[in-house]
Amino acid sequence: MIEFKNVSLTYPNGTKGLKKVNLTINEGEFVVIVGLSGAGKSTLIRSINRLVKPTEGELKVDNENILTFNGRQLRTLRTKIGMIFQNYNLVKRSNVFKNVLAGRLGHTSTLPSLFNMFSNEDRALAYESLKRVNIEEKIYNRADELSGGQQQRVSIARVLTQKPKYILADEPVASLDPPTSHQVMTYLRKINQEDKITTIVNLHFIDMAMEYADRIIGMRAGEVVFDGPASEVTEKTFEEIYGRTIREDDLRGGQEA
Amino acid sequence: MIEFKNVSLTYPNGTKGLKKVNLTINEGEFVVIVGLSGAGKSTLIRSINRLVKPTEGELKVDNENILTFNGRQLRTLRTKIGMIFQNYNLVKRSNVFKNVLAGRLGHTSTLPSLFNMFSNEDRALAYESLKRVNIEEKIYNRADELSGGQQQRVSIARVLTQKPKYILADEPVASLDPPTSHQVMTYLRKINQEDKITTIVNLHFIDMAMEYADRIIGMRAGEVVFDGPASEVTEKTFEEIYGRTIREDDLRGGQEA
Amino acid sequence: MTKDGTKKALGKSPAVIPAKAKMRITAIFLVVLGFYVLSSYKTEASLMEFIDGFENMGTLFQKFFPPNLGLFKAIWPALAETIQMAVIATTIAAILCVPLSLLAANNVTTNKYLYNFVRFVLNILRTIPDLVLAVIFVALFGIGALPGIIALIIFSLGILAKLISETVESIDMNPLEAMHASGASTIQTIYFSVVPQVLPQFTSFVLYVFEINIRASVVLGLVGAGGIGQILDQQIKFYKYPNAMGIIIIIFALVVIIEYISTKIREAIV
Amino acid sequence: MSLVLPPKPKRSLFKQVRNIVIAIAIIALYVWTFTGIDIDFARAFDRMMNNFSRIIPKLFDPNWEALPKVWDAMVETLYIAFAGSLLAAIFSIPLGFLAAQNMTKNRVLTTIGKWILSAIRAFPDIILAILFIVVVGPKPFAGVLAIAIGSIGMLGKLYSEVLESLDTNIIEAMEANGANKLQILAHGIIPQITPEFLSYAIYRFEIDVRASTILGIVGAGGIGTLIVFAKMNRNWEEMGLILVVIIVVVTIIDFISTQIRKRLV
Amino acid sequence: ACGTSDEGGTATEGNNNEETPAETPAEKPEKIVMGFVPSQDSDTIADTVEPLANKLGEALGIEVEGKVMTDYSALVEAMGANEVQIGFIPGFAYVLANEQYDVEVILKSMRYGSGTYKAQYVVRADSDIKTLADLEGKIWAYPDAASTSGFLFPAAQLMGEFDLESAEALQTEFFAEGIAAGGHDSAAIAVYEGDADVATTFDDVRTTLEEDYPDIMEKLTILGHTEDIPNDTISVVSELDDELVTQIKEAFMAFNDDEEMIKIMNDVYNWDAISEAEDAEYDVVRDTYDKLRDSISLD
Ligand SMILES: Nc1ncnc2c1ncn2[C@@H]1O[C@H](COP(=O)(O)OP(=O)(O)OP(=O)(O)O)[C@@H](O)[C@H]1O
Ligand SMILES: Nc1ncnc2c1ncn2[C@@H]1O[C@H](COP(=O)(O)OP(=O)(O)OP(=O)(O)O)[C@@H](O)[C@H]1O
Ligand SMILES: [Mg+2]
Ligand SMILES: [Mg+2]
Repeated sequence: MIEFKNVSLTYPNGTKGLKKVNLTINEGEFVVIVGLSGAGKSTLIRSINRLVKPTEGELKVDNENILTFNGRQLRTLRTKIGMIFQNYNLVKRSNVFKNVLAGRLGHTSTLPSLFNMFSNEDRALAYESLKRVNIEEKIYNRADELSGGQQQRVSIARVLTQKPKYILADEPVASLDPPTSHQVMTYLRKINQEDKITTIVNLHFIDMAMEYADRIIGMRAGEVVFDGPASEVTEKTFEEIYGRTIREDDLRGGQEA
Repeated sequence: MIEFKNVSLTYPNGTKGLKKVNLTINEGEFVVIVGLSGAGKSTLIRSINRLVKPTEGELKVDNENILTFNGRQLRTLRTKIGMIFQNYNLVKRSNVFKNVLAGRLGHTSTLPSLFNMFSNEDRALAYESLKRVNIEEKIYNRADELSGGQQQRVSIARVLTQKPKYILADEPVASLDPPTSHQVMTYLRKINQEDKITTIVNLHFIDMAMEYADRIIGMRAGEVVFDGPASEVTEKTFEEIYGRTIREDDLRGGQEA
Repeated sequence: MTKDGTKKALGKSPAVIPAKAKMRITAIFLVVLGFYVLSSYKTEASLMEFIDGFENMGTLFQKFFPPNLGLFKAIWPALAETIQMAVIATTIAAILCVPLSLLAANNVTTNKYLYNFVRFVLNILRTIPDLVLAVIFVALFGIGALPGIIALIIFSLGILAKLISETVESIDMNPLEAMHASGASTIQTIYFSVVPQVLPQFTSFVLYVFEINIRASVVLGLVGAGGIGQILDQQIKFYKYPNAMGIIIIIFALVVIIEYISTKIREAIV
Repeated sequence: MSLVLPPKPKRSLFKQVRNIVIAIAIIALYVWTFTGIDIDFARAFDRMMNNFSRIIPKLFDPNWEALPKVWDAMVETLYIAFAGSLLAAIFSIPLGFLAAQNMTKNRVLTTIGKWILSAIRAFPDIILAILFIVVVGPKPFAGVLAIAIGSIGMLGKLYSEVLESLDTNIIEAMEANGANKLQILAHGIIPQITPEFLSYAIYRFEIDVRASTILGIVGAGGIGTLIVFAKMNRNWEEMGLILVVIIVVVTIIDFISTQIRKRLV
Repeated sequence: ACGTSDEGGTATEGNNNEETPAETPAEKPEKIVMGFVPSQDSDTIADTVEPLANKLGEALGIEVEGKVMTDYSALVEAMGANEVQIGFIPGFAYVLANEQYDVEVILKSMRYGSGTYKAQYVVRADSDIKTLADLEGKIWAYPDAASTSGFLFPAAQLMGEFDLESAEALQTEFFAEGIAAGGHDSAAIAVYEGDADVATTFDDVRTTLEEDYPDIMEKLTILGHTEDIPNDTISVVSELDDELVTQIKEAFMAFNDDEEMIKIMNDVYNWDAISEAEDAEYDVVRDTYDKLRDSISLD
């Protein structure tokens, strides 16, 4: 369970990334966060594994306030939270298998890992994960030989190898074309259901959000402006999240997104 | 008018980029080409200004077969065709104005242009173009200081400065978020209508295509599989273009997009 | 009306480069040019003399031909020593530069003081001329290969650490973030995401420095630090120019071979 | 539970053989190196402990009286190095283009370009000095020319590498505009390469300032001459001063050039 | 290779600048360049010749520019191209310059009242080397193979004494090993430190080392000396007309009577006088070189 209690985050340059966010995300949920660019989606998600540190409030993961965590505790926290990124964040020049095994680093002691000595269990697990996203035949290809969709699947496999309790995905499909996007979302959903991993995904597209999410959280300027099941999303929700109806916004060319 | 007559293109490595394409694009049309990654959209569009050279057939622009063009003729052809790229292709370290003026290079004699000596008319035109995409206040900013949407608007301004008869846009919005994408598409559409410039745009998203296009051309594996007004697009069209219905495809994870 | 029109048109046609930037560039250009003119004057540059004297160079250059390539066997021991010195020095410098260049990269070392301190030390290292290093180490260790090797190590360390830290600064930081997010330790993160990214550059820089080290041994030879330099110098002093040319050609061959290996290795690991 | 391990990577026989050959070659090189070179470390260490006090403290006790002399030599070196590296910076440009594969599409020409650069780099300073001394006589100008040639070898190589890593999208965009080759060069390529070319030229200038032993050979004074004499006279105090001056001057150059680059880029 | 200097004379004409045929003496050149290569054979190394050049210029009524160079091959080439007209070059360099470019010696320097100096064999005081014959099988450190006193003379002497064919044989058959130490001081230190058993250097290198190695005078002794080596020459290029050469000669000789100049020369170069010299005086160097000439080539 993840609980935000009055969490605010001000970046060193004064930008307010989050403003008094209150949220509770339950075990096994598939939550999609939508919002415009700059709304604070990434900030919210990255607070959970402390890639950024909220400046106020309390953030509890499994009933521990992670804002007080340091060093060792942080590493332990992170091993149980998997993360998927927009740009896949693979090491392009390493092969797929090495990239996937990297998911186990948090569970491996430093010295053996430097000599690529992973246990048989770890290697079997990594291979298993690759199979789950149907990409096992690319195991020894270099990451940069894969298409975008394949790379994102590798990064899902990496997260699976980590055996996390939570998965955070920061715009996992923003760089993909629609069919591939749906493919990736489908895998995420499948894993959420099969392994009961709580999953939080950031998306730009509200329509896609509605297709996959149990629950949708709308953000705007650092605040949560909508929180409810996909079925409750209406035209008005759009307006709340995007500020005004989409069309109108676009036509005012001058504005920056 | 642009006419493809049995145009095929085989890349040196044997990949067939285009297969016997037949098409006629009329003056002033706003055509959107959709298709999966690798369908041959870029190849089609880049044939028109001969960035790639079809290996068979006849390609006529304004009733001249451009496949026979060379050197000087090619430059003249290209001055009347403007092009917009997915990655904007601006000179990042030059300022916005210089980038926009680069659109005039084809109309300028070499020597003066080497010393940045552009005529008053050219400079006025470039400034005018910047204003048309509402970005005149960034005139002396360096291109890399701008956001993606702004950079794409600069590249539209560059094309406008070229005063082309045709505009080709190769996935102009693939790197942008939806609201910004709409903004950019809106500008393109506006220019098409105001200046009567024939415009051909590649897109991944069929929904966006339908919103802006007079006419949609669907491609698949180097072939034109659909050609008609946006209103004629049906579920079946989707299937033709994307190979099968989207949902189904996704579930068969193994397939490549 | 026309007047108005032109005015408007002019008002609408801004300069390509804003006046201020133009002035700045012009100013810098003038300073560089001015200093060049001054330098030319101070160094007694004269194009006429250059053209007049060029024939002399031709005459002299002819004396270097035909190069004596039969000397390979005679110079082999010295050449071998040069290569061995360069191998050892390059290897040690390559090892030492790994931690140093990580410390001197501001994306890996976020502690400003540590970063600046390491940069400062490296800058000083790079400033010391190779000749001075060689002289000092010969004085410290006595003649032989060791002082030469140490001079080369320090000399190459400065260059390598600078080049590699710049490469590290330009890597894709995304994989690092991903590894951090999965709970990997700092060393693991560096090993799994920094190392693969800098490896090709690293190899080509190391080979580049190897080439520099081979050539630097010409200087080292002069101060008793061993190597081919001594022989080359001696051949010149005895007017055995064809021999000198032979040695140069052998060094050239070595440079080309290293360059070839460098491209091959890069192709293999890129 | 039975573990399903992934299949072993399939490596082509060629690559396996190649890797083994490379590995053996490298091991052989190291074995040859370490057996071939004889160094008595214990003795060298011992020696260093003995000599340390003879030399190092003196280096840190520079002979300030020699400052006017050293300073004059430094200034002379600066002029010569500046003129030399500026000439090199300019003349390396065509060579850099010639040796860059994506600029000169002709493989033969590129190879010739690369070989010319390697050949220049193989020429030792002393021979360059001798060649130019007979052209213009023993004066600073000979040093300028020798430094210019010496620097071209390295700058040309670095320039060609910069060119080879150029962003070619922009060139394509300009081609699509109908710009000709010269225009693409002026508007697409030059703005991209200027900062790197500048940095490398300035970097080379620094090298030329500190490594100007060549100047002593041509009788142009310069800091290199003083180093040679300080060495011959075992004048460590003066060597210390020379070092201080070089470090200070190069640091100042570094600072100024950073400022210039910031303003130009 | 060229034979005697006479032959060289006719051969060099083609080499020289065409405009100055040797027969019709040109008018005085506007400027004379004087090059100076301090050799480590002398025990102080000067980095300027300005006072000397100025004084000479005054005496001749022509601008004289002094240049100090660190490499005599460069100086000799510069004289060959008539870019330098007066050269202060060591005996061996003179012999080569004379052979290559017909450069002619006019004067030589006097040190400690003598026009010659010697090279010495330096060994450790506690070693058992008492005669040159004891050197067999030992390690020999010399400054570099182009050093007149550090290599040529001792090598020739040993080759003569022990009947060796070449310098190569000397280094490999007579001695156990020959090390080029890079300098006279380094060669002596190599012996001091035990890296080598004997060093050949100018006489007496130990004085320059006394500051760094206070006990060097006791630790190292001189085993013997070579024959006399003529001092540094003052040589001129063949393009200068005879009249001017005479003037130059006289001007230098006049320095001997000028208190102030003697002091300068002494302070800066350790010379106490300049005396006339003839090419023949350098025959001894020439002969020495001839013995070694072929064994130095690399084929
Ligand atoms: N490191 C940072 N320093 C300062 N401000 C930041 C930083 N990171 C983000 N911001 C600002 O915080 C706000 C929220 O950013 P955030 O990245 O969370 O938005 P987002 O919803 O993820 O947007 P996008 O869709 O573009 O990824 C924005 O105004 C952004 O400019
Ligand atoms: N230069 C090339 N050499 C060889 N094959 C190429 C080249 N460029 C493209 N191809 C191949 O030609 C086919 C069509 O490519 P094209 O780039 O036109 O597709 P696209 O529809 O634009 O795809 P995307 O949406 O990814 O841009 C693909 O199979 C591609 O791999
Ligand atoms: Mg974000
Ligand atoms: Mg494409």
